[in-house]
Amino acid sequence: MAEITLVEAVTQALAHELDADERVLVLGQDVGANGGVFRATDGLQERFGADRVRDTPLAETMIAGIAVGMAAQGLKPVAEFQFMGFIYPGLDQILSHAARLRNRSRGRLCCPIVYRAPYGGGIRAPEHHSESTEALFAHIPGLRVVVPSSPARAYGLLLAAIRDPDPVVFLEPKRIYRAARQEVPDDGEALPLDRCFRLREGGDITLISWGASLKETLAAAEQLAEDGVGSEVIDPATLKPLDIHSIIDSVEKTGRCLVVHEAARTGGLGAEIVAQINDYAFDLLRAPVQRVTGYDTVMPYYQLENYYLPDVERIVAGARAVLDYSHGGGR
Amino acid sequence: MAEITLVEAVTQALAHELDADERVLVLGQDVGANGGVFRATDGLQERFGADRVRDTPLAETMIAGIAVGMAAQGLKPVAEFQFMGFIYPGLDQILSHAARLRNRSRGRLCCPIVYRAPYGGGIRAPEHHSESTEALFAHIPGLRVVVPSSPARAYGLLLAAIRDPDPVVFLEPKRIYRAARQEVPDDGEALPLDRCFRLREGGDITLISWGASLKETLAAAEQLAEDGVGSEVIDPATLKPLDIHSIIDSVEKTGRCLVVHEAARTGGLGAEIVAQINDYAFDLLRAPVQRVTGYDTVMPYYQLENYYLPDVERIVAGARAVLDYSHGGGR
Amino acid sequence: MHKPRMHLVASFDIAHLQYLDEQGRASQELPDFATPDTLQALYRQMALARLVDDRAVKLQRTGRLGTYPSTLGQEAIGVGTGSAMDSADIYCPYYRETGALLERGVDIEEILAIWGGDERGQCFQHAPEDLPLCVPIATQLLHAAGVGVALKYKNEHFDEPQRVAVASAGDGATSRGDFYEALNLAGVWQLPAVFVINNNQWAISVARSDQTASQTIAQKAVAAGIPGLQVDGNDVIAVRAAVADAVERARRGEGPTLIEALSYRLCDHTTADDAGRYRPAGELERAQKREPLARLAHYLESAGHWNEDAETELQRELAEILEREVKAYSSRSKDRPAAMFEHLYAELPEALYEQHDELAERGGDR
Amino acid sequence: MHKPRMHLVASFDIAHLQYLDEQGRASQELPDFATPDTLQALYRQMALARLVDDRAVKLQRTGRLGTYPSTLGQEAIGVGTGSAMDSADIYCPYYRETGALLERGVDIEEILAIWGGDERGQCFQHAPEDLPLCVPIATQLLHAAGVGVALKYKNEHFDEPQRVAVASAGDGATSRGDFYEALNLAGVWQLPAVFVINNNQWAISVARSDQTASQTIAQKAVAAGIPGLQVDGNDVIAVRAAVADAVERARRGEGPTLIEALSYRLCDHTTADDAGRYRPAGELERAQKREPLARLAHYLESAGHWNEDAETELQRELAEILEREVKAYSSRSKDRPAAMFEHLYAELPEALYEQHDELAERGGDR
Ligand SMILES: Cc1ncc(C[n+]2csc(CCOP(=O)(O)OP(=O)(O)O)c2C)c(N)n1
Ligand SMILES: Cc1ncc(C[n+]2csc(CCOP(=O)(O)OP(=O)(O)O)c2C)c(N)n1
Ligand SMILES: [Mg+2]
Ligand SMILES: [Mg+2]
Repeated sequence: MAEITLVEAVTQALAHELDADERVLVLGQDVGANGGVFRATDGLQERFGADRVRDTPLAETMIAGIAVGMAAQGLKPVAEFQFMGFIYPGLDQILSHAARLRNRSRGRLCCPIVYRAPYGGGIRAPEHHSESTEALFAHIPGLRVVVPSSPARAYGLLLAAIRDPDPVVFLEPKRIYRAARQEVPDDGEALPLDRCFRLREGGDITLISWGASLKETLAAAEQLAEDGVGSEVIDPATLKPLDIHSIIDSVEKTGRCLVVHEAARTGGLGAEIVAQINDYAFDLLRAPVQRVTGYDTVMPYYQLENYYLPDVERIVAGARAVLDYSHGGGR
Repeated sequence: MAEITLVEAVTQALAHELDADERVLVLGQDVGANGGVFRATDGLQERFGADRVRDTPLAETMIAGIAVGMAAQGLKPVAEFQFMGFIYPGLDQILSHAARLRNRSRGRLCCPIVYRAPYGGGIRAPEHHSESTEALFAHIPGLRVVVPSSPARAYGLLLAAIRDPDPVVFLEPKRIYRAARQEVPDDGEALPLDRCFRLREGGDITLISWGASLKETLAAAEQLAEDGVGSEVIDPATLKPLDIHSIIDSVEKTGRCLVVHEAARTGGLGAEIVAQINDYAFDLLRAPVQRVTGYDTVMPYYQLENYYLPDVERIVAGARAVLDYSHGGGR
Repeated sequence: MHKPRMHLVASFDIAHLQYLDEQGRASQELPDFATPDTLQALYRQMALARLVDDRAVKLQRTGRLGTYPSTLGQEAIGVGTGSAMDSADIYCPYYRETGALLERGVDIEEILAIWGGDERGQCFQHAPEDLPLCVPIATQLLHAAGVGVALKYKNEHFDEPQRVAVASAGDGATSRGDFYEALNLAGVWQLPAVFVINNNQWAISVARSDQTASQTIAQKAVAAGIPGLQVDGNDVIAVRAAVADAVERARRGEGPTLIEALSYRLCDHTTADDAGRYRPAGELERAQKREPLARLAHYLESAGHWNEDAETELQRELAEILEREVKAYSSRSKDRPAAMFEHLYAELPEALYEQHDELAERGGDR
Repeated sequence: MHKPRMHLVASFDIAHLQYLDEQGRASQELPDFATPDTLQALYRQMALARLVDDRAVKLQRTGRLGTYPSTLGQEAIGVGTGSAMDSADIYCPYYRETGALLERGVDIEEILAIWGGDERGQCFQHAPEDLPLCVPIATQLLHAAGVGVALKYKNEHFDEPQRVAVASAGDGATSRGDFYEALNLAGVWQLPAVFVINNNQWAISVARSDQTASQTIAQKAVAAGIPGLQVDGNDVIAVRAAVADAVERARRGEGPTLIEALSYRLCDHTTADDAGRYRPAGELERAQKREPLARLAHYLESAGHWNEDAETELQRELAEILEREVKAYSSRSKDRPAAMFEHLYAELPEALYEQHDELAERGGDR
């Protein structure tokens, strides 16, 4: 079996579901003949027809909004926003309608929609092309927010997202779209949307991250291991609803935790994870849970983007600070 | 001097700045002859003219977007969204442009805009009229987010917001628009946008809240006082950037803290406050900082809204849980 | 500089349709559907809408209902639209909709429940595929476009008979990008969709002339390359004829239509509004002369199909229906607090168990 | 049913303007501004834009520039538009703008810096009030409307001479709500604003005909009740004449205009695109025959105002300018990392001191 990249795994999952379920439609800007600007829909229109894989006019509010109407009539739209930076005009329709239709109709209608978007920085892209604002979506009741971090997880989680009866915001870390290859059998096996993935076992510190940042997080874990520090690396993958219990299980063991994310720090999802660890495992913490994140400023144009993104050095330093922490007394 | 309500204090501040600075313009749906659906702009069009106080067509993206162009040309628009639930179509313009223009033009242009919106639930309003999604805005670099909780603070903070050279999202807790009256001299004295307000002193627990929930939080403090518990009540008022140091000062004293907000819990601003207290004062905490918040579901239609909103009972119970917390060991 | 020579590349006409003039006289031969029975039925539904509105406002005034948007004076639009649809078609309503909802079979009790702050009103037991009432202005127009995509797709792929999506909105709504994006998509994808605009001349306090510089709302269709027309929105025959024609064309695969129905809001925007603050003196009185019920009654009377007795009998019958429904509304039990979690997702995620259980406890559910 | 009688309420015509036909022959008397000097200047700017584009693509190919959107084939639109404005007018550009920016006085070095990933390129030293290049499609049209509000207000309240806001966008951009909301506001508030659409027939891979069912983009103005016209976008004289006329009307307080400039994207969408994946065979070749530079050169030659020597001399001069600017670009120092905090707010809030200092340290600033 050939090894495939993350973006190819996305294509494979889309093809699998287009093939399996005629209610599934793919739509977005340039998803047709062009196969998407990242080629995530490459070949799909040719294979399934322009009715199943549709180029839309250039209007994100429209894309977000028609998906609601389509879903209310039993279709399963998989809508692509070309970049996460262009999802915002769709936010009203996602927040006010997609996320609420089931609830406000008391279960009469629902929105089995997947809103996909390439996400994050690090590819020398132009302005507004490097957003990671998952926290905005993770705050919205009624949504699921999913970020895959490997080809296999991209495949399994996207299958699950498409089959899920409720709306899912599926954010694809484009920096690692082609970073690694993996054998991913096209077996239609979905992965659960309510479980964290443990990517590495270790007893000294829990490192939590998702998406592209896991690359640096795993490298940091490797570096820490050279110094004899055992890191447990956890990928929540589904950021909302969050499987906090798997995280707590790990923190129970390590007593120390660092959250790494690319998004701006303030109000990022790291804060919620810190707060929930505090809720459930305060007594077990041997140091405050800390965060290594993007800065609280606008993602810079690409010349400076590597300063913005958490790198191995910052992650190792962050972990060190957690590991070296000792109570100053007080309690 | 007559005592005025919070909404009248808003009007007074708007009138003061319209009078003081010809670059200030008020715009929004129904802000003219109608004086706004809550009468926040009552009488302003008559006094300052339809050129200074403008009814716009019904288009929120437009309202958010033209404010950017107006500000880039040196005006100081104060734009009203009729309810916070209708601000979302404006989010793209606020996030991608208003919050970024200064940075992306390296200081050449800027956006001294105030985006006002009535905010929160509890007034038996129709669907979508009871939103409290301040956390979405508090995550956006380049914005200020301000929530007043009394007539005096509404006046002073709105003056500051209008004078501020950068964009401010100013959220007005409509449940307390007319809940209390206060003497508010029209003296043009602004309040700082970088300081918390301490509304009550106490040594046993720090209660943090903002907007309408402060009403119940203060009532809870009162109730706790009857049992001999001293609560320090803090109103950050400016939620972004957050004056964490005043909060830490209080927590240093009490060692215990509860955050109360009306917004959904997950990814709400409470999480960020918990995380920052952990960052700065972990050793001093005698219990995990806890949260009493709206639930992680859609704000219900009004029959059930009082179940959704944090009430005195839940706040007291939350405070009790923090106060009664004792380490289960582990560390 | 002399004026340059320019070459004409496109031309557009906007036309207006009316059957009954302001005095209730036929201004042209009526369409085939306009039998005495049908016209009486339309009259009945408009009269019922008016009664419901009147009662709803009173219920609000006595604290038994929340904010309510009356359709007073605009009954012909909702009733005309609803009556032009097949029950299998899908309606995507805005919020000012009493007449249309009655036509769609929505219970009066449900309408009252919605405005009484109870999600269960949106269940639409007799219109189970219609979308719930929509408050965020113009957003429902995109839903209608999406429904149109689905209906066309299901017709082509699942051999479903072609159904049509019909949406409504106010004149103010036409200023929003969602309106335009919906029309544009419907045009380029030739969707089976009909967009009906209730041009009641006001968006709360903003007059139609302050909303847009376009001479008509109908001409906004030109931007999307779709047909647009104006109808006399106080003439239920014209509304029904125009909508029925558009629905049939959509059903035949000939694409979408924008219909501007000209009417007037003979009431405050909602019970929370006071139009006295902004409505010019005399305007209401002038508009009252054009209202749709008297107009149709005059026509029916002069044709010998209506009289005082019939009116009395009708009002008696409708009052009875209304009492029954109001009683049903008033005796509804409150929804359980925990219900706010039970339809959030198909299945409650583990992460929400604690919150759900806390709420169930508080509501006495367990 | 027989066809009902309808009453005409509004009519609209869309016209097209051209001065030079595809062979570079005057198809009507040229406007007054079209002196040999002016036409040579326009030609020069188009030629410079083409050189800049060509070099930028090469810089990208060799890793010295990020993604770049060339204006190849569309130079007449930017140059025509820019040359029709006063320097005090305000330009709100989209991203495909080399020609217009050159006209506005933006340095080539600045243009390269923007696409080279350096915010400082947006400083526009010689166009300090123009808005930065705008990437989120159509959003800049609302900024232009807002600028128009301000310019009108400042004229009325601060006695400022009336200036005009000019914005550009692509054909794809006209599908977005922002476009329509901007036009609608400009219409109802009679703003001094001109909206120029570069209809290059493609939005990345989406053909104009899949973008909207409207026969022209110009007719979208009808929805906003404002004038709309089409110009031959490969005829710089027509572009400049139409924009100048619209700008002057706006300056006189006669409101906004929508101008559709018909052209063709003779290149990939950006350096990250491969039009070969979606462009029908032959289309490019056909479009090449209509391109703007050759057309104007032909006209000037046949009128005796251009020849091979002039062309050689021009190319030499422009190449020199380009070398100088590319050198300046290549020798720029990198911005300091901490700069990403220094312009976020007018004054750095205390809450950001720590992060700023950390970054300053990492950047070696302290
Ligand atoms: C997006 C949005 N913005 C604002 C509002 C508040 N609002 C409710 S009704 C209304 C006016 C609507 O006018 P129109 O579209 O003409 O419909 P009408 O109420 O006159 O039938 C406004 C501004 C809203 N519900 N949604
Ligand atoms: C809001 C938004 N959505 C999507 C994109 C990605 N994108 C960049 S250019 C483009 C096509 C634009 O086409 P058009 O408006 O015709 O302008 P052109 O590039 O052809 O000049 C798209 C979809 C974007 N920049 N902004
Ligand atoms: Mg209206
Ligand atoms: Mg284009």
